[in-house]
Amino acid sequence: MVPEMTEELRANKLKTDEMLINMGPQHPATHGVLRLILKLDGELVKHCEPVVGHLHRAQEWQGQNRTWFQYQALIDRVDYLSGMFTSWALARAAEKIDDVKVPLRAEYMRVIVAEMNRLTSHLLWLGTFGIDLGAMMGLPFYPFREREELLDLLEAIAGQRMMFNYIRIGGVQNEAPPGWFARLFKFTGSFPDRIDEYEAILSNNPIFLKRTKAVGILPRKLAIDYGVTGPTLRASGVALDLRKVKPYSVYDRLDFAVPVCNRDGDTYDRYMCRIIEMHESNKIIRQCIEQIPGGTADVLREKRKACSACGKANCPHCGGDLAIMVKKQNAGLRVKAGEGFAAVESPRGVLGCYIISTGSDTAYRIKWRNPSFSNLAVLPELLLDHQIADIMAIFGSIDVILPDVDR
Amino acid sequence: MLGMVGRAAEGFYQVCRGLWTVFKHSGRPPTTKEFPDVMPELPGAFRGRLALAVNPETGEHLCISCRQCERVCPDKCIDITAHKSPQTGKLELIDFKIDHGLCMFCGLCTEVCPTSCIINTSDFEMSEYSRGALIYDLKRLTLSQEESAYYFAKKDLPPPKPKAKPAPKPEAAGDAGESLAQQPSDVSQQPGPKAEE
Amino acid sequence: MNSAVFEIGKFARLTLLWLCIIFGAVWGVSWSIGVLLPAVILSQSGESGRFWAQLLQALVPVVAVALFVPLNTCYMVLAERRLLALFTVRKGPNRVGPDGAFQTVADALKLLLKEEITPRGADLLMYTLAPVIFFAPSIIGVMPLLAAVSGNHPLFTPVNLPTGVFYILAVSSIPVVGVVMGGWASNNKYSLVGALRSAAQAISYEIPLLLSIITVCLLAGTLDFVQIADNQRGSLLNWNILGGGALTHLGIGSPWWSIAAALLLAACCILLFALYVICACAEVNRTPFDLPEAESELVSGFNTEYSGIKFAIFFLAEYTNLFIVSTFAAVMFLGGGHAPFPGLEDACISGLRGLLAAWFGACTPFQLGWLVNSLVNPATVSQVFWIIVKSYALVWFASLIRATLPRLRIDQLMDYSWKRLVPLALILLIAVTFLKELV
Amino acid sequence: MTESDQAEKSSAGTAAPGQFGQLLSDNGIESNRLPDSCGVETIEVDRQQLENAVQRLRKSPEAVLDLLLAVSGVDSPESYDSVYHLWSTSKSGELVIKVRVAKSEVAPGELPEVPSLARIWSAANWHERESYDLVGIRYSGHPYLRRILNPWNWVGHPLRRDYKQPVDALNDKNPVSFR
Repeated sequence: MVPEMTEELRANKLKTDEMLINMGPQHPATHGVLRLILKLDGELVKHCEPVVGHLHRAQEWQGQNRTWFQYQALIDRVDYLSGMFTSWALARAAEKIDDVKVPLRAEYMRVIVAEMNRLTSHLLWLGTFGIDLGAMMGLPFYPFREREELLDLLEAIAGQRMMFNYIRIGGVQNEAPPGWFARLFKFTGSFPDRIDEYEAILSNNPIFLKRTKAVGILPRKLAIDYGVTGPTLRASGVALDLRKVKPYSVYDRLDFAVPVCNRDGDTYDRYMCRIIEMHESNKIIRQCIEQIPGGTADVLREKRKACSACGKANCPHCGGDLAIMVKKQNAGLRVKAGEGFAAVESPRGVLGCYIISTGSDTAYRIKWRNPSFSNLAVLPELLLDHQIADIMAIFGSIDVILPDVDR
Repeated sequence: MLGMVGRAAEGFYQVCRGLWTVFKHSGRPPTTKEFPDVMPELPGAFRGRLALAVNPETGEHLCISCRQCERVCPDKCIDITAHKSPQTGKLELIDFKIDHGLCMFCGLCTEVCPTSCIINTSDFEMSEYSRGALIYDLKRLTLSQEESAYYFAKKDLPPPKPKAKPAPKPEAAGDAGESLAQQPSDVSQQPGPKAEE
Repeated sequence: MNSAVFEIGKFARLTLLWLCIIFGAVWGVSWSIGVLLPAVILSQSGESGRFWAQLLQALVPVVAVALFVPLNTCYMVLAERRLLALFTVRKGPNRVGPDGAFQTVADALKLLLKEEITPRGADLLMYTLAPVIFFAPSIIGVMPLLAAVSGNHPLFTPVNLPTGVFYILAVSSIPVVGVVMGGWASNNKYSLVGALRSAAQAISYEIPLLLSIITVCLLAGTLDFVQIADNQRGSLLNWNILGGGALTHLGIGSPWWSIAAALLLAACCILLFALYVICACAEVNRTPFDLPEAESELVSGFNTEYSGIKFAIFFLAEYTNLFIVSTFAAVMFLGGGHAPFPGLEDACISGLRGLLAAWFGACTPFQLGWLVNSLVNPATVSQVFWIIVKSYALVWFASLIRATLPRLRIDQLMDYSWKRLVPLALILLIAVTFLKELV
Repeated sequence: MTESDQAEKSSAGTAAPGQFGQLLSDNGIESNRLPDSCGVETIEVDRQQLENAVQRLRKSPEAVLDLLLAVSGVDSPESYDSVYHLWSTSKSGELVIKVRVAKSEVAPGELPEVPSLARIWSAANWHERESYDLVGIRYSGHPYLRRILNPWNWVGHPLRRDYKQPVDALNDKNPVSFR
């Protein structure tokens, strides 16, 4: 660190040196255990190499050694902020191979819980993004307050706050408890105002704009080249949202917009994309509650009671669409031989699951295509010639979850 | 020059707006949950510590030693010791061990249980000073009759049918403990792998 | 809603409790050392004890500061945490003592007891010296403020410098040396970057800060704290933030240009105050400018490697610095110890006095009055009260800023200083000089 | 059983080429159609022609398969597969490309070689590193083929069917342990 009195210094030539610094794995702002090997020239980043794998838990190996039923419980941990999506991707891939038709009511339930989970994920991102930018105290707590309400709701339906284990192959785990939909509907009514409050603090703040505008510009071509997906890609001007492009589940019945920025995206655009996405998710939840067949839980119970005597498999009132799933049938589930790739639009991008099944109760090979993995790969390109402070702004804006990278 | 002043004024206004928004929050009720003083209200679906329920009415143990939970557990944290009763020829539960240090509270065992015997309670305070203390045996796992009734009501589970057994073969909690005491050799012959910790 | 009001009430209670502790302790000790003990010594040993009596009296400011600084920091840290909790809809520390009043005391004790770690390869001398160098200026910086705070009380006249402003400005640029030393000696790259940032920041924000203070001194015409404060006697309109009395000089028959100049001067002074607040935040590394210890980038900046008592000293000095700049602003801009509406205050005091008289009048009016007057001077109480209210209000405002604003980047920080604040400060300096003559 | 069925099917290659297979054969690149994976066209490409084929698929205006979603290494019973999932951002096309290296071709103690796509798609970089790490497929021409999820001094490729975890992998005294 200390330049010695060399010949060059004596000859009045200023000698400068690059500084090699390890940011992480133990660093307050690397969102877990990312290690960045940085070469700094003063405050400028000249080279960056991300080192991942500190959280590797062999999730793919476990997929080959656990039954489908057991594995479903494990993979919520892959992306712990949006566990619904990992379960959903696995369920969709297995259902595709197995040709399972999911009851419509279960599809609606899936969309509702998934969008709630997207909200919780984005809210947590917003709070930590504030921390990354140095808004240490105020901002982080307001999104967490709303997230807490959503997590309470998810806990009431799934049993836990983060490791939901709710979406299953063939349906969902259980029916919503009485009064749940009413609570959720009430929350969605007040939520847009809360988002406006966050925006009042951050969106137009001159310091925030200075820190985010024209920082970490991700050109469209580069984004596609790196396989970046999700809001990060949409902020760079590519309208790739699976919910619109390849509608799955019941997304084609819902009216929502996908925010796309029409230029090369910078940190601010990625921020804005997520803020608008929260509004849209809120809208989706409201529509789902209005559209869900069988009505909210209390109504459904009445309906089921009314026609419980008929006992027909395709009863227009109780059978088919109103059923969610029978829990116990899944324990010994076997998926047909075959292979398939299914993807869902997780809060971070295209979350894909590639399954090769041989018809036994475990998978032959499961490969996860995690959005964070691809999104993180682009980080060295984004950081080049930016300052130390921008590392956190950019890294925060692409919203990487390290367990999702390392699996 | 004027534009710069305008921008500065705009920035100042926006900063003030942010400050005001934050300041407004000081008039809002705090969201802190004072946990040890005020216990949280947990939903019925909450997956807390595992426990074995008894029949709320008769008090007989609901476990039929079918080992479904043991088989489905992803962590292999359940260890059931049972033997075929020489008198009745039926399975008889000797010991039921759950290593809560290994359990990840996925709730799969409660889903496969045919008699709704193993359930997730709302208890989440289970810290211990050693890992060994986290291994719960049959006695610690079995709920009382009142607790079972409470959880059956809270979780909206169908009420268990009384065991239609001609032979008087009580399997209530206390009796199970007695049978454990009577046959210590059986238990020691089959030590669970986690029991040694 | 009710619970929110309840929380605010708790905060007010905490503040009152701590004010009683701080000023009770400081005043009690000062009074016993400066008045009681010398009197006892003189009465016991006559002339031969005069030396000791005078020595004790000279020690009063030192003892007062040594007591005041840690106690005040305890309160400030607690207040900041409670306030941030209020702003972020939480409760904050509420376990130790009544409403968590002694949380910071417990924290301080914990820090004192913690193991002290010196990183391998650290320059031990520099590493140990850094907190001291960081801390010393804040203690000696409080001293001249004492006179202003206590309204030039006879006990504290020894530290009343005729060039107090100059003294504080000179002393306040020393801490950065400690920061650079600590950052360099830690043998940690984060610390080094933090220290270098701190040096750059301190240099660039000192200039607009100095310029704004110089402007106020021009307006007041003196460098003496007590005089600057006294010049602002009267009402709110006489405060330097509103042009230092320019508005009150106006009469019915004043020419239009005089009115315009006075209004402009007031506007300039408000800007000047804003400038001062920004630069002061940067000087004491408060939030929008807390780059030297940016948590999310540099772990903890220059004090990453410090632990135990050394870290505690850094912590202490940082909050004392914040208090110094707040009190400085209160004296320079906000009228020092003078009430915003003296008439109202007098009415209140006389009303209170009447109430007290009615209350105690029956029993021992004479003894009570004697006791009160011998201990404290009512004028001093008012003085101390107002200056404390003003400086703590500024401290609270800093908490609000901390709860809201994100952090600047280092190049933007420099840009902001050199391209915006320095020109603005120069313009204001010239403008105020001219406008002052016009009024 | 079923795998061998699949292998039979693929070796027969009787199915008519799909949209993308047709496109490739129009351009003189051989491809072998495999049974569709859940309705998505799946082709097998010889490893010598892989780079050529994906370049063509990426650039040609009919296909524009410009998004490489994932590169998965698979340890099949008969072969080591490298599976590429291609999507298009502007069209709705999807394609699965498989490159197979028969196990009989691979000498014991050596890794199967597949040409790297990291020069064509930056996305392939990390995915190929992962596939190398877990399944042990060597991507020739990769700029930085190094373990990514496992520690750099790990021995073996954990997702191989014949992988045995070293008994003392968690032992502190073992120089290759990752503790």
